[in-house]
Amino acid sequence: MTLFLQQLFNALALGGVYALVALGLTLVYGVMRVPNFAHGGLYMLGAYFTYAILTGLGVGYVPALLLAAVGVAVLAAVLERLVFYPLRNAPHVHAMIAAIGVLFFLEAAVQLIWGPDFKQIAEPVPGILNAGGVIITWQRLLVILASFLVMLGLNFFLKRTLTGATIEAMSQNREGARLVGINVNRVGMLTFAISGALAAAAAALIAPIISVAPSMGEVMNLKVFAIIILGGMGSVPGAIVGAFLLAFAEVFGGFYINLDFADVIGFAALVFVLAIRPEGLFRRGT
Amino acid sequence: MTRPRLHLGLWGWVAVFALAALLPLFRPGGYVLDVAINTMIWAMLAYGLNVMLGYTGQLPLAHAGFFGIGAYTVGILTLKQGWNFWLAWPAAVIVSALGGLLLGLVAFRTKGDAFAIFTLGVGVIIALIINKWDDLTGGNDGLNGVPPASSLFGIDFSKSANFYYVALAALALTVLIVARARGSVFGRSLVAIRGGEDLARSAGIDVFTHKLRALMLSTAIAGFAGGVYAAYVGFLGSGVTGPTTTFTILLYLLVGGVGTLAGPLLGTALIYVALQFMKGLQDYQYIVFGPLLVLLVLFAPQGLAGLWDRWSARRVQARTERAVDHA
Amino acid sequence: DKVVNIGYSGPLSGGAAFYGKDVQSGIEMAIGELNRAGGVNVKGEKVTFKLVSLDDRYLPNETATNVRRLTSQGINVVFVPHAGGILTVQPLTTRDPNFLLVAYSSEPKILAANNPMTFMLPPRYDNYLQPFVSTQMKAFGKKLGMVGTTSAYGKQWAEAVTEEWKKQGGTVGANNGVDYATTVDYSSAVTKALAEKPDVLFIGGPSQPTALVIKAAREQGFKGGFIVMDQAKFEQMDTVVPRAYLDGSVGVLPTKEFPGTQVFVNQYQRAYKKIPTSEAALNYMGMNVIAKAMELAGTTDDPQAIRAQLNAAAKALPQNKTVYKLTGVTPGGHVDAEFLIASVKDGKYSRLRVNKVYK
Amino acid sequence: MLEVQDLGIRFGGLHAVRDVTATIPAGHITAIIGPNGAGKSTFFNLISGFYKPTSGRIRFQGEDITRLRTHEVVSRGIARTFQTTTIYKELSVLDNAMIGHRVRTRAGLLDALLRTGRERRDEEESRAGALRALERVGLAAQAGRPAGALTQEGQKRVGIAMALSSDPKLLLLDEPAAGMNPEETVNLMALIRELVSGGLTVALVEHKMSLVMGLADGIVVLHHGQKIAQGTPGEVSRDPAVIEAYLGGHAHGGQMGQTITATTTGAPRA
Amino acid sequence: MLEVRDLSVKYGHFTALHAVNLTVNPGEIVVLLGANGAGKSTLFRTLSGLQRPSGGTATWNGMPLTGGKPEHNVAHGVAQCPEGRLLFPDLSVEKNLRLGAFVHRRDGTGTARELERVYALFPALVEKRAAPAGSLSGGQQQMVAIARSLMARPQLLLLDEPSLGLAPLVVEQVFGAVQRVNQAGVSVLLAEQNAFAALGIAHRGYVLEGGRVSLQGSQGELLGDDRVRSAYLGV
Ligand SMILES: Nc1ncnc2c1ncn2[C@@H]1O[C@H](COP(=O)(O)OP(=O)(O)OP(=O)(O)O)[C@@H](O)[C@H]1O
Ligand SMILES: Nc1ncnc2c1ncn2[C@@H]1O[C@H](COP(=O)(O)OP(=O)(O)OP(=O)(O)O)[C@@H](O)[C@H]1O
Ligand SMILES: CC(C)C[C@H](N)C(=O)O
Ligand SMILES: [Mg+2]
Ligand SMILES: [Mg+2]
Repeated sequence: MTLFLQQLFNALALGGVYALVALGLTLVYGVMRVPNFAHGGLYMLGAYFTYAILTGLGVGYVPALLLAAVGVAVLAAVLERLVFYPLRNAPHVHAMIAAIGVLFFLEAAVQLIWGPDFKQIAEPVPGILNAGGVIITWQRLLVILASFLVMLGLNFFLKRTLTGATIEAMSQNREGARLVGINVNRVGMLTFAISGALAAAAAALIAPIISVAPSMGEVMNLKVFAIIILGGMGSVPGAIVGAFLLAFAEVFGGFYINLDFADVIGFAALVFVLAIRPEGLFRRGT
Repeated sequence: MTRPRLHLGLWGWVAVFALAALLPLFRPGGYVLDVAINTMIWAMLAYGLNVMLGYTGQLPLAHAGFFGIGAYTVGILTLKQGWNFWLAWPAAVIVSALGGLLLGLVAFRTKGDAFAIFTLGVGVIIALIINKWDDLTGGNDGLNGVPPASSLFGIDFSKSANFYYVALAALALTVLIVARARGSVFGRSLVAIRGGEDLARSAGIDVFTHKLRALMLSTAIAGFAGGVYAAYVGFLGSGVTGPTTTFTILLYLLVGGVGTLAGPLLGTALIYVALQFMKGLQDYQYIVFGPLLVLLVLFAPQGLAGLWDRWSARRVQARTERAVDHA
Repeated sequence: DKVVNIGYSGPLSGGAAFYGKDVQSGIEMAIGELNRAGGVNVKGEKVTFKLVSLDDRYLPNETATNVRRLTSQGINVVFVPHAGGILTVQPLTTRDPNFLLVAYSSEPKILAANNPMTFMLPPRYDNYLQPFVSTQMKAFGKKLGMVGTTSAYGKQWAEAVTEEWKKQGGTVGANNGVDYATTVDYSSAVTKALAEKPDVLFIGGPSQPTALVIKAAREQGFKGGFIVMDQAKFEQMDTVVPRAYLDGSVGVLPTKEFPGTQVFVNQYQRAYKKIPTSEAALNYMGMNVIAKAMELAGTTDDPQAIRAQLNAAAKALPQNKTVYKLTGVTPGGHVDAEFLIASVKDGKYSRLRVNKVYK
Repeated sequence: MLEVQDLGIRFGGLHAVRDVTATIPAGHITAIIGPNGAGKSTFFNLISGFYKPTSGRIRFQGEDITRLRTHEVVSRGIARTFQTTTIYKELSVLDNAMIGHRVRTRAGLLDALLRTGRERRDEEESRAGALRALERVGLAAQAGRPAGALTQEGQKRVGIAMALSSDPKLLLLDEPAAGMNPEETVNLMALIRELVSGGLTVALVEHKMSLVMGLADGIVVLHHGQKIAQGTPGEVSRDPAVIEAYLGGHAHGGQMGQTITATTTGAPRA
Repeated sequence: MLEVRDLSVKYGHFTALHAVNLTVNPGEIVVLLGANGAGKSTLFRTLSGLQRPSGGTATWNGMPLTGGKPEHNVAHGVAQCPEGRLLFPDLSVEKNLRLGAFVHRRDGTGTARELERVYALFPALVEKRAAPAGSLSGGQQQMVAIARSLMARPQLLLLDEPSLGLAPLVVEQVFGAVQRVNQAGVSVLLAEQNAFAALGIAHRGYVLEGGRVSLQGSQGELLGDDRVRSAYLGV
C-alpha cells in the first residue's frame, strides 16, 4: 500500500508536468491548427532560462520560474509572428516542417550557448517528506501543487474571462472571430505566449528533479503529442486527462508489468484508445 | 490551385537514369558512391511516402518503421537464417506490405491530423519493439554483419560500384511503379480521396480499400528500400527506424515537391547532399539547417517542383507577352 | 611541411553530444599540443595534424557514411567512440582504402572481431566485474537490484554483472533497467527496484542521469551500495549530488585521482573548462600514440605500417604525454594501460585491487 | 423503386430521423421538404450509406441495402450530390466526371502496376462514360477546364455529372438550387426534367418552393425527423400541419412560391 | 453614410469587383441583387475589412473601411452577418452573442441591455441560450448570426444572404426582424437571391453583374424593371 501511494505521487507529479506542457500544445493546435513540433523546444528552453536566471541573476527559484515563463512566452510570441503567422493558410505539413526547423535551431543554439552537458538546478526546498513510509520529495509536492494551481488558473482564464473566450472563439472559427472585432493576430500571439509560458513553467518545476540537456525536449514532444491525441486534438480537458492517463500508464504499467516497456505502454494505450475511439477521448463538437 | 507537376517526360527520366548509370565509370571515391547510394535509398523511401501524402492525402508517420521492418527482415533472414539476399529482399517487401495492411485496418479509423499522429505512435512503437526484442533484432546492439548482396550472374555485389547498380535499378523500378500507379484508374481514385474523402465515397469509390492499397504500396516501397539499406550498410540499428527518419524523409519530399514525380528524387538529392556539406559546420549545422527549413516552407511552399513550375510559367508568360508586343 | 588530417565521427548533437564532445576535446588537445611543439618528424619532414570531425548522432549508419567520406578525403586514421559505430565500420577498415580505426569503447566484442586495423583504447569492462561484485557483496550483502540503462552497452553490462553476482553466490532481483535517455523521472523505477529490498544496486549510464538515480534511491531511504557502470564518472556525478550520496559506490577512479595526471588535468581544465574524464584522457593518449607511431613508421599514409608501430610507440611515449601508465599495445590492438577502480567511503576514494586482467 | 421502412438514426440524444416509412417510385421526381434541421440531409445520408441507421430498413429494387457501404450503394445505382457544392475544384471537369465513373470499373493497383488489358479498357470506358455524363448536363465543351474555374451553376452541373457518370438509376439531389437565382433555377429544372424523361428517378431536397411545386410528382414532408405528410404538391401545400411547420405564408399564392408578405406582416405569423 | 467609390477587388489574376460605386444613406435598407459569383460576398468582405481592395475606397461616415482591420470596422459601427454564419459552434448561444459585443467589452451594462433586446427580437433563442450554437438547426443558427452582429450595436448592418437554405417560414421571420432593426435606426445593406422578399423590405437596390453595378434604383423602379423581373424575380 505504501508502495502504491509512493507510485501514486510519482504519477501525479509526472502527470502534472505532462499536463502543463500538453495544455500549451493543445491550445496552439486548437487556435492556430498548428501541430507545433517546436513545443518540446520551448519546454527545453524554459529549463535553460530558469537555469541561466538562477545562476546569472542570483534570484530565488520562484522569481526565476516566473521570469523564465515570461521569457519563453515572449519568444513563443515572436515565433508565432515570424514563422507560424505567415503559414496560417498553408497546409499543415508546412507548419509542421517549419516547427521542426525551429526545434533543430533551438536545440543547436542552446547547445552552442550552454554546451551539450547536463545542467543541474538545485531544489528550492531540498529533502523529503516521510508520511508513514510514503516518501515524497518536497519538490514533487511542489510540482503537484503548482501544476494544479496553474491548471485551475488556466481554466478560470478560458472559461470565465472574455479574453479567454476570445481564444476559444478563435479556435472554433477564425473568420467569425475577426468579424466580431477580435484581433486574431493578438490572440494568436497570446495563445503562443501562453503555451510557451506553460511549457517553461513545467520545465522549471521539473528541472530540479531531472537533468537539463539540449535534447530534453524531444522526449517530451513525443509524449505530449501522444497526450493531446489521446485527449482529442485541441481539447483542454482532453489534454489534462490524457496527461494523467499517460503518466499513470507509464508509472503503474512500468511497476506492475515491465519497466522496460514503460514507454511502449504509453503509446500502446494511445493506439488502443484511438482504435476504439478514433476521435480521441474528448472530441470537439462540430 | 493545381499541384505542381514538374514533368520530366519519359525521355527525361531515361536520360537521368542513363547519366546516373555512367557514374561508377568515372571511378569516383567511395564517398561519392556512398552518397549516391544513400540518396537513392532515401529517395525510394520518399517515393513511398509520396504515394500516401502526395497522391492519397494521408500522412503516415510510421514510414521509417516499415523501412525498418523491411531492413530487419532482410537482415534477420540473411544473417541468422542464411537466406540469399535475392530471396530475402522480396520477402521483406511482402512483410512490409502486410505490415501496412495491418496498420491500415486500424489506422484508417482516424483521419487527418489524428491519422498522422496515430501513425506516429505506431512508428514509435515499431522502433521500440525493434529496440527491445533483443533475441530477434539484437536490440540496442543492432544486427551487425548483415552480409552484402550475394553474387548474381558472376557479379560481385559486395563492391560498392556494383551494388550501386542494384540501388539504381531499385530506384528506377520504384519510379516506374509510382508513375504507373499515379497515372491509372486506381491513381485517379487516390487523387479523388485526397481531394475529399466524403465526396470520393459518394462518387462510389471504395475509400477504405483504396487507402489500404495505397498504404500497402507505400510500405512495400519502404520495405524495398529497407532491403537495399540492409545489404548496403551491413549494420541495422533501431535508431534509424524511428520518427526522426520519417521526418527527415518528409522533409526531402516537401523540399522536392509533394505529389510530383521528380520531387522526391530532387528533394532527397538536394537536402542529403546539403546536409553532407553542412556536417563540416559541426556545432553550427542545425543552427543553419533549422532556419533554412523555415525559410524554405515560407518562401518555396511548393518545393523545388513548385519553383520550377513558377519559373517555367513566368517564361511562358514572358514569351506570350513578347509575342503580344510584336503583334 | 605537411598537414595530416585525423578523422573523427561521433555524436556532436542530440542526447549523446556531451559524451562525443568530451572525446573530441581529448583528441583536439593532443593535436593542439603536438602542433604547438612544431609537429612530429616523419622521415625528416615536419608533420602537423588537423582534426576533421563529423557528427553521426550516435547512429552507426551515419558513422559508416562519415568514415567513407573521411577515407575518400585521404584520411587514414579515424576515431569512433561508440560500440555500434565501431562494429559497423570494422569490416570497412580492410577494404580499399584501408584505415586505422581508433575505437573508444570498452566492449569486448570489438576485440573478438580480430580486426587487424582496430586500435582500442579503454580497458575491457569485464575487468571490473569481479572486484566490483566481491567488494560490494562483502560490504553490503547478497541481494542485487538492477536499474541500469538499457543502451546496448548498458544491457551487456547488466548481463555480465548479473552473471558474476550469481557466480559469487548472490541473488539478483528483477531487471528494472530504464532507458536513461528517454525517462523523464527515475523515481518510479527506483521505487520498484527498492521494493525488493536489495543490498546493492547496479546502476549506470551517462553520468548525470546516473547521479539522479542515486539521488532518487538515497531520498527513498536506500542505505546500501551501488555498482556503477564504467560509463558514469564519479567526478561528474558529484557535481549533481552530494558526495555523501555516493558513499558505498564502486566505479572507475576519477582521472584526477590517478597518480601523475596532474599536468593533463590542469591543462585540460584550462583549455576546456570541463571536468577531465577518461573520455578525454584516453583519447588524448591515443592521439599521441598515433603521432609517435607515425614517427616510428616513417609514414603518415600507410595505416598498416602505423598500426605495426603502435606497441613501440606506446612504450616510447614521453612521460608528459602519459596520463595513465602505459605498458604497450597488445597484438590484438588493445591499449595495455593502467586502470584503476575505487570504492567511495566517507567522501574519499579508496582503490580496489584487480586480480586478473583481461586483455 | 426505393422503399424505406421505420427508418431512424440517433446522434447521441438527438433523434435526427425517426420511424420514417416512405417510397420513392420509379420514374418520378420526389421532393423531400421540411424545416431546417428536420433531418432531410440525414435521410439522404442514410439512403446513400453514409450513415448506418439505428433502426429500420432500406430496400432498393427489391434488394435490402440497409447495411451496404456507400460505394456498394452507388454500384447498385444510387448516386447523390451534396447540399453545398462539393466537387474537385483543382481537377478538370473531365477528371471529376471520370472519378464518378470509378464504381463501374474494376482495375486495381495490380492492374495499374502491370498495365493490364483491364486497366486500359477501364481507362477508355471511364473516359467514354464521363463524356456521356458531361454531354447530358451540357458541359462537354468545358471538359478540359479546371472545375473551379466554372461558375457556381457550372460547378453544380459538374457535381450532377459526377453523379450521373456512375450510371445511376436513382439520383439524390440535396438542395441543388440553393444560392441560384430564378433564371438559373429554371435551367436546373429543365435539366432535371430531361434526366427524368431519360429514364432516371430523382429525389431532391429543396427549400425553393418554386422548384418543388413546379417539378415534384410527390412530396414527403419531414419535421423533427418524422414524416408529417406525403402527397402531391397540391395536397401537401394545403396540409395545415405542413403550413404551420414549414410553409407559413407560402402555402397559397405568391410568385413561384415567393411572396412579399414580409413587407407588411413584419412579425412572424403564428 | 456608406460610400463606396470605384472599389475593385482581385483574387490573384481574377478581378471579382470592377470599380463598384454604391451608397447607403442613414436609415435605409439597400438590397444588393446579383447572380452567384457576381461579387456580393466579396463586396461585403471588403466592407468588413476581411478582404483588401486593389483599388478604390469605401468609407463609413468619412472613415475608411479598407484598412484590413475588421476589429476597427466593427468598433466603428459596421457589423456583418456573413454568408455561412461563422458561429462558434462549441460555445453556448449566449457566449456567441456576448462575443458579438466584444468591441463593447468595457460596457457591461450596455451589453446586458443589448442582449435583452436581441432575445426579444428572436424569442426562439431564449430557450436555447445555454445550448452550443452548433447544435441548433440551420434557421436558428442564422438567427444567432444575425443577433450576434446586432450585439455589436452597429449603425450599418451588412447581411449576406440571410435567407440562404432557410425554410420559407424562417425566411419570413428573418426579414421581419431585419425590418424591425431598421426601424430602430440601423442602416442595412442586404445581399439576396430571394429578390422578391428582399425588394419587399428595401428602399433602394443595386444589381451586381460580373463584379460591376449594372443597375440601380428605388424599390419601385427595380420591381418594375424588365431585366430584374426576368432575371431575379423569375417573372
Ligand atoms: N453527424 C451528425 N452528428 C450529430 N448530429 C447531426 C449530424 N448530422 C446531422 N445532425 C443533426 O441532425 C439534425 C438533422 O440534420 P439535417 O442536416 O438532416 O437537417 P436538414 O433537414 O438537412 O436541414 P437543412 O434544411 O438546414 O439542411 C440536426 O439537428 C443536426 O444538427
Ligand atoms: N478567395 C477567393 N479566391 C479566388 N476567387 C474567389 C474567392 N472568393 C470568391 N472568388 C470569386 O470571386 C467571384 C465573386 O465571388 P463572391 O463570393 O463575391 O460572389 P457572390 O456574389 O457572393 O456569390 P454567391 O451568390 O455564390 O454568394 C466568384 O467568381 C468567385 O469564384
Ligand atoms: C563507456 C564507453 C567507453 C562506452 C561507449 N559509450 C560505447 O558505446 O561503447
Ligand atoms: Mg440539409
Ligand atoms: Mg456570396
